[in-house]
Formats: sequence, C-alpha cells, structure tokens
Amino acid sequence: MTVRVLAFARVREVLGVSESVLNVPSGARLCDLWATLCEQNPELGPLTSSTRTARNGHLADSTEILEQDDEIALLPPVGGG
Amino acid sequence: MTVRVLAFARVREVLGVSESVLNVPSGARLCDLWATLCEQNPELGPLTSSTRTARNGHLADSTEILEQDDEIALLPPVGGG
Amino acid sequence: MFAIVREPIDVSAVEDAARIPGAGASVTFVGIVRATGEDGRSVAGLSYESYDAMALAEFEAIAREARERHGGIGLAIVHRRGELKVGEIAVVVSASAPHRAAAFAACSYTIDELKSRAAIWKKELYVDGTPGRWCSNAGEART
Amino acid sequence: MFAIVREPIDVSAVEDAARIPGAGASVTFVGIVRATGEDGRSVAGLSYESYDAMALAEFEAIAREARERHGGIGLAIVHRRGELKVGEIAVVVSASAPHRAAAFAACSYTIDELKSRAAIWKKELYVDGTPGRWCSNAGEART
Repeated sequence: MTVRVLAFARVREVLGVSESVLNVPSGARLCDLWATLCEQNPELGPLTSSTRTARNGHLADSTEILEQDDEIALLPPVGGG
Repeated sequence: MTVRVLAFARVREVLGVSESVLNVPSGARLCDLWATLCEQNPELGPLTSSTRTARNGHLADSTEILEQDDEIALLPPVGGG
Repeated sequence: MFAIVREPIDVSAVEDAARIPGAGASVTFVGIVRATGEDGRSVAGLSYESYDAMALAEFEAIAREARERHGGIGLAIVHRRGELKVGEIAVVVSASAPHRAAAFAACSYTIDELKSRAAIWKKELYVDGTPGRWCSNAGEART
Repeated sequence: MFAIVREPIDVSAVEDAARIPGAGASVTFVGIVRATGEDGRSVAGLSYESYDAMALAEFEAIAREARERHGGIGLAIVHRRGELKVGEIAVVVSASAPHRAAAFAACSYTIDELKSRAAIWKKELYVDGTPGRWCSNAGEART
C-alpha cells in the first residue's frame, strides 16, 4: 500500500524531499509511519513532540490507520505572518 | 479695534459668512463678541453652550480680552472622520 | 504626512509615508462615506469643512501622544474636505511599528482622537433633498 | 480573496477585495520583513513555505469565525511565499465593516489566528551567512 508524504520546513530539510510516495504495510498507523521515518532519519526524533500530522488536509490523530493514497502532511510549528 | 472672525459649520451658516472683520470696543472679551453676534443673529443663541472659541489657533477662555488683529474662530462640536 | 486635501486620497501614499525603517507591521484605517446617515436616512454624500491650521496642529499633537504611548512608530494622517459622495474615502490614518500590537494601538488611538478633537465638521446631505444636518462625534462611543 | 502568492502583494487590491457595500471603515494590516531576527541577528530575508490547501482552508475558517464575532464584515487575506527581502510585504489582511470597531477587531483577530494556525512556515536567513533558522509563532504573545 502506498501513501503520499508531504514535509515542510525543518522536517522537509531533514527528509531531503518535500514530497514522496512511501510503501506502508496494511494496517499501519500514522505513528508507525513517523517511527519508520525516524529510524531512517535520526534527526527527526527530537521533532516528534512538536510535529503535527495531517491526513488528507485535516489534522489527524497519530493512532489513525493509513489507507491507500492517503496524503500525509508533516507539520512543524507554524510561523506565518 | 478690529478682529478677524472665522466661523464653521452651523455657526458659519447662521452668520452667512465664513470669515469677517469686526469692530470691537477696546477691552472687549470673547464673550462680549459672542453676545454681540447673538444679538445680530438670534439663531446663534441656542448654539452658545456647544460652541467653543479659539483665539489665534488655540482654544480660549470666554473671559479673555480681545486684542487688535486677533483671529477668533467659532467652533461647533467637531465631526471629522 | 499630515494633510487636509481637496482631492481624493491616495491610500498607498499615506501608508508609504507612515512607514519607518525597521517596520514589521503597518496598520491603516480608511474611513468611507456610508449610504446610511446617523438617523437612518439615505445619504447622498457628506460635506466636510475644516479649520486647517488647528486641525493640522491637532493631528501633530495626537501623533506625539501616540509616539509617547507606543514608542518608535511612524504615523501619517490625511483627511479630505469638500463634498464627498457615498463610497468615497474621507480619512486615512496609517501607523507602522516594529511589531503589530503597537501599530494597531497607534492607528486606533489616532482615529479615535482625531474624531473627537480635530477641527473638522461634517454635514450629511440627503437623497430626499431634505435639509442637510451637521453631525457631531460627541456622543459616539470610543472603539 | 484568500490567496497564497509567489509575486509581490498589491495592498490596494486586497483592500478593494475586502470592501463590502455599506462599509464605513476599512482596516488593513501589512506584515513586513524586518531586518532584525527573533534573536537580534541581522536578517537578509525570510523564506516562506506553505501547505496551500490547508492554509487556505484555515484562512476561510478564520474568516468565518471573524464574521460570526463581528457581523457583516468583508475580509481578504493574502500571504506571500518564497524568498523575501527585508522591507518586502509578507502578508496583508484587510477587513471592512459598517463601523470601525468591528473592522479593527476583525483585522486584528484574523492576523492573530493566521499566525498561530495557518500552515505556513518561515525561515530567517542571516546576513552573516550562518545557517538559517525556522521560526515558530508558538511563543508569541497575542496582541
């Protein structure tokens, strides 16, 4: 199963890409996706508590189960204006 | 002795002119000038309590004594903005 | 920029004039002639007159006060006089400051004080042709 | 008008878009790139990025809230993204209303909420070439 991952600001810089399509096992939750990303990119770890996640344009709980073609956005603390 | 009188808004309409040069007796006070104007223009009477007076660009007390060439402005309640 | 003008006001020029070096925020108030008068009657326009010397001195006094309260701010005030139609701009107040709290406060303070203190008068002219009426800000609630 | 744009923002166009019929007051906030960073360092510019879909949805949500609080108001929000130099305009919020209290309150509410909620990020770029720093509004005092 694949999901699209959008990353912004510091999280984007750590991942090195703003957008990617990732394979995730069926039944995986948002927090599993984040954990996988942290394993591959240890610098993400310290950002865990400050990074919120949106699923298909809406803030999501980390326990939500991913579905095929979900658009997952990784959102550091905002700084607009 | 003469003073220049500037009138605005409703007071200007009652006097019929925005600017005039008036003869005043030596020693006359601001309130004497107003009283004279009220005699000549009875419609001014009801405006007495709401009209402030400036002398040479500064709000003045009605007991101040007029001097030659004073610029006296008759100021109804303001309504700018 | 402190001015009373006969011609339409260029809002951008007032904003620019108020902009200080180091500004992070600019707040601009624009006052527009409304179609509805104070007593609900349909307004065709407003006629403004001013005692320019005193009004401009008051603009500068208000600006001094705003600077005392809010520190290093930039401020510009332009008021129009003459006959204005509904929808036309009567007054523009612009304030700039390093941060937005001061810019909002200075702009709001300035228009409140201008309305209550500056030697400017306004007559409502009605669509139905009934005699115009001089409007006072005396009873108006401060914002 | 709710937009995130790459090009310089036309402040007048945002003001015009926010203008409702019956408006007696328009209040416009302009956010400008400052030369001094959050920690006092000299800033060469800011780099903004955004998640446009979520940011625009948030602009509309904030506008709905402002209308619920302040009645018949007009509101427009335009934010810029990309690299901005010191002195350039990053955001414009304009509100119009029959009277000025609502216009001031709606404009102020909107910029406060935008800064704390919209999916927009800002990196300070420094004159001395040291690595840029992502800035969060989380700790910022509301005005």
